[in-house]
Amino acid sequence: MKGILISKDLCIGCRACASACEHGIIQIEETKEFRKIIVSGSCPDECENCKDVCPTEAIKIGEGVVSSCQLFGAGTGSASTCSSRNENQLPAAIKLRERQEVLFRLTLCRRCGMPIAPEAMLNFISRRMTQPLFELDLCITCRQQLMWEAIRKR
Amino acid sequence: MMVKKNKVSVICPYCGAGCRFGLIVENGRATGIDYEPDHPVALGALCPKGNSAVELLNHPERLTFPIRREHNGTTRRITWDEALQFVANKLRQIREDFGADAVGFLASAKVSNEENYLFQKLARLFGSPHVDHCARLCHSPSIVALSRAFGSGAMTNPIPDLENSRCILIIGSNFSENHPVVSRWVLNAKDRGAFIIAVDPRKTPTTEIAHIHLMIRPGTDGILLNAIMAQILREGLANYDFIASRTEGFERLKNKLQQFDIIKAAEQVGVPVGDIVITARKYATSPSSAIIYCMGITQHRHGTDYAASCANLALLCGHIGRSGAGIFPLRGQNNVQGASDMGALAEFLPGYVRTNDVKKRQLVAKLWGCEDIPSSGLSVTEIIGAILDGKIKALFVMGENPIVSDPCSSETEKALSMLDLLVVQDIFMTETANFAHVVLPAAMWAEKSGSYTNTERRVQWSPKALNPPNEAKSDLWIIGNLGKLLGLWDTLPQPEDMLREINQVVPFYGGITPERIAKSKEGLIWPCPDEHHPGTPILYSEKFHRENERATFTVPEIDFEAPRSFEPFSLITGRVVVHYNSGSITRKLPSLLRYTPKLELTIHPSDAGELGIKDGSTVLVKTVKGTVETVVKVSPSVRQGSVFMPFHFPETNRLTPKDLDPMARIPSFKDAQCQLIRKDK
Amino acid sequence: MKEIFVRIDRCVGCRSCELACAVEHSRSKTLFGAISEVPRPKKRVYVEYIEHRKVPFLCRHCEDAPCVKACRTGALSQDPVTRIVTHNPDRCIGCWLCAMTCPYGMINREEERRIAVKCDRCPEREEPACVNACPTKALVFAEEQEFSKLVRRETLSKLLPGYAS
Amino acid sequence: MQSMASWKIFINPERCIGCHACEMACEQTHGGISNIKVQCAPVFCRHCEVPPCVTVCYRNAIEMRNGKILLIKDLCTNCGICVFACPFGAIMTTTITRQIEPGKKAHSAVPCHFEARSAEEPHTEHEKPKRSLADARDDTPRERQIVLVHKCDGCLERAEASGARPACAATCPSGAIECKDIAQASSLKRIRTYEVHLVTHLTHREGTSP
Repeated sequence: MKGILISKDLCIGCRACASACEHGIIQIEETKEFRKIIVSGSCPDECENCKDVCPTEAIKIGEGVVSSCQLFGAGTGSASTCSSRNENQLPAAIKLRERQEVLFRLTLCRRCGMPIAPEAMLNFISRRMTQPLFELDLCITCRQQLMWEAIRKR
Repeated sequence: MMVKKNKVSVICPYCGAGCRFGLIVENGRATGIDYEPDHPVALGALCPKGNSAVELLNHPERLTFPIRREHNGTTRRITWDEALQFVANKLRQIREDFGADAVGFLASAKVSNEENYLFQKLARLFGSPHVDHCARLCHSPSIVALSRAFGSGAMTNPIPDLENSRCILIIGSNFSENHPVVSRWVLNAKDRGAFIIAVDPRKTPTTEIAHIHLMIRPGTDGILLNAIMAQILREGLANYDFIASRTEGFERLKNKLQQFDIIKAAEQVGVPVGDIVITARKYATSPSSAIIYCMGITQHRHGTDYAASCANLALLCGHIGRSGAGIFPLRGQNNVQGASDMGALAEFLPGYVRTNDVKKRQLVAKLWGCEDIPSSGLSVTEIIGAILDGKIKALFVMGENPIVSDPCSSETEKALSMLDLLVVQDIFMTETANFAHVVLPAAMWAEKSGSYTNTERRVQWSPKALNPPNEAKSDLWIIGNLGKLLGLWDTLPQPEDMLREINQVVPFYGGITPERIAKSKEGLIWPCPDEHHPGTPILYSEKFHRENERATFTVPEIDFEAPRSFEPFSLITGRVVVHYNSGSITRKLPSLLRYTPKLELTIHPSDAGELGIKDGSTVLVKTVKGTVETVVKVSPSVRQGSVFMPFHFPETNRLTPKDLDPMARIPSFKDAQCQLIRKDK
Repeated sequence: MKEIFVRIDRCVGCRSCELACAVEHSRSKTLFGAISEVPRPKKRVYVEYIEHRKVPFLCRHCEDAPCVKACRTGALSQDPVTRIVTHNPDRCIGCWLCAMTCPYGMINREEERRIAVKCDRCPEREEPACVNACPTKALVFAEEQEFSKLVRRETLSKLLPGYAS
Repeated sequence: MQSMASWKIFINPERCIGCHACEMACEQTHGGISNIKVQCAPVFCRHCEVPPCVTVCYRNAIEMRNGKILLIKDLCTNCGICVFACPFGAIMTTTITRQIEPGKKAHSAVPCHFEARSAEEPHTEHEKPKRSLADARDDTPRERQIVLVHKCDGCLERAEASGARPACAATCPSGAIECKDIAQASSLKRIRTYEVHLVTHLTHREGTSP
């Protein structure tokens, strides 16, 4: 049986894998301040849905005990995976199919204070945009409200 | 499998605007809506209620077979034969024991003209004078006041004509929520430079459209209208040519208004004097002004006088009988105009023939092949009183829900449980149907053909799009068969035949033949006396429909100068956009219910602060008629000293008083005094 | 601050302003160069023929500009001193909220780049190109007082011929 | 009939009466999920011509066709990246519940039956207690919740089938949502400016005797 390994450096916490996983192996737990991606259990053989959908190629599927350097490679922008950095850090070697958690602090809306998305995700978006057109730290509801508030007179 | 898909153009079943839309039917099931941009009323637009039509047609809780309730309260399914036979036998027996007077009939503003016509014919041939319907609860004062002043009690101009108006006075109407399609034409007029004045004790989406909003004290509409008229006279802005050439009775009104003190009136009404002056000047001086009014005017103890004041104001300035100038009493249901035209009212026969006018009455009787017709009967609210007095023993209700729609529900409930026979003919198991001895499942509007008259007097044909579910039958079939069993007629009538009979009986429907309106998408606007008449969109352009062809000013008997004060709170009832009347339909549709799921009482923040209640807390609302528990919404949209409750929920009309307007016999839904008691958990 | 004033009664509808505007906003800045340019230079002033009258329309550079308020990406910005509303094509995403909110219909669409295009009052010139090109002096680039003075003098000359000249 | 690509959706917030008819109509045309949210006035996709959402999508699941920005459901992974790239909040998210069906290919299509949980994302999503850790440890939970990303498609199907306006524009009772060509609409506005403001100015100037 295979298991999933998520690179904590590459993952941006977008939830695409969780909605792609039909077996309930990747779960999302969300509170007001944090988003936690939880991986537990084993994958059926051919399924690579989560790996396919990941925008940052942060998911590897393998078997047995592996070192994360082995899976992601030491020099591929995720070199820091091998050196310990913070609590969000992978151990040097991990037994696949074991429970893993990736924790993200959510950026809060500057207008209403509601959570928006993980900072890593917003950074990823601003990197992909050709130039920063607007500030991303607004929640969807506030963006919707701001769209009309400026225009509507009454 | 081949999918049989076709589109049938039907009339919207909700408000009186009479929008048309295409219902897409696949394999006998409604699946979608197609908008019809070429329809004149709304250019194909539909409000959220209209958009819920498909959900309504496919509703799983529809009544699909006749139900009989036994003495011990259990219900069982019965056959149509059994149900109709039982009703007919019981009605006959009650007629023998107590006389035909002991049976009341409630018609419906939701069913077609043909069905209403046949229903009141059944009641009157059966011998009972007591036939009425819920127009009594919304616009009976308009019918009384406007027909007294002009000769006809209907809207004078079509809705799209509002666009041509240069000044629109909206008084006691919240059309943005109740007739959303009207707002397009008012906004168009505004874009063309019209001045919009709204008079409402609440801030609503309608008052947001207006240039000025007169936030009056509830129940002071009459004083305000008189103050406007007094100001017009004082400034000499009245249209004296029009008054001289086309009206009568002006002197009396003038004498009455001469002593009117505007400063004092402004204080009583609770608006600045300047606003009244601006309103008077704008209304009188614009080339064409319109008045839109609604239940904020009519549902009062003196509703008829208020409606008459609206008519006086229009006559004073000559703003009637032209494009963009007229009176727009917006009607609430898709066929409330038609049901009134068809004589489903206690004092009128079809074509507004007064029941106490013996000569004219006998002409109708001759057409029906009988000798005489019973004279004037009791109104909706009076029928309930008569049941409590033991005078009425049986009630036949077609598509109405009096427990929720009538004032003082506890009395209505008590009355209905006293009846020997209550027959309810409806599409859902309503609050009223729960009391019925026999419940008859009816077809919805798209499941039968018939004509509907909208608020503009536009008679439109709505063809049958699909079959009713299971054993449900069209109202015409039910009444027709019941009439047969009662021995009133021999054949089961078809909608087309019925309309041909209406052409004969009602003069202003004379040219509205089934062939003509079935062909035309736009329908015909009555009066349309003969086959070649194109219809009359604008009334009174040459003459008024009275005997001397002149309009008359009516001077109210009472003095508006002393408004009633309601301490501590005056209770206003009204509507919200996603619900419809007694809510028996809309409270069953989840897609609408999610916007306004439950009853809420709106209160002004400073009143709430005084009582120590906040948004979302529960209060007890207490009036002389009852006590109701509700959730509070704190919002500055109401005036200090008044609270608002929508009447789509059964709780609201447990509170409303039963005082009737002396002329139109409308209950004063909007004149209630209430107390709030904080309920802490 | 100088404004462009319009004397409608003087406009003969020759469309010189439209042409001059398009040329000014071309790369070559010459008429012949502008014609062959791709994308074709767009005009930012419009002459409408209404009821036999010819009326030139220019961006008013409103004081409380609704287009600037509506723009969510910062493509439209207003100079706090000169009140001139400028459009940055790099930031424009073509959402048309500005065109939707402009009460005078002065924002148009550039087909090729699919973004908004509007008057920038010729930042490289002393006097805007349209004013310069107007043969009848229907467009006047002047201070408000100057323009009032001009109108007064004109009225006077109408009343008392020969006085003002 | 105007060609599809030329018209843009114009919304006049002053005309909006907040009746939610557009939401209802959208829901009906799009199988139970509304792509419109009324916040003061209706908010939905502006169909930008240089769209940031298309730029950020890493799977090319958003494309421009006939002047309309379409989300291709087969390619969409519900990652929500486009949601935050939209300056208007016009790409909506709705939490839906899907059955876990082992062996079925993932993200193949949007399920034909789902339960719309809440239109008010993401506010309510965070308030709702999520599945607890104990549940997550459970090997195969019976159903899972997905945050579905969806957006307005300009009723392209309707337009291609019959040339009709989008359902929201067709249903709007007050005429707040309209489809107009930009050049045409601007020209009409200029004419209106003349009619409303300049005519009075002209007649005033010519009519007064100084």
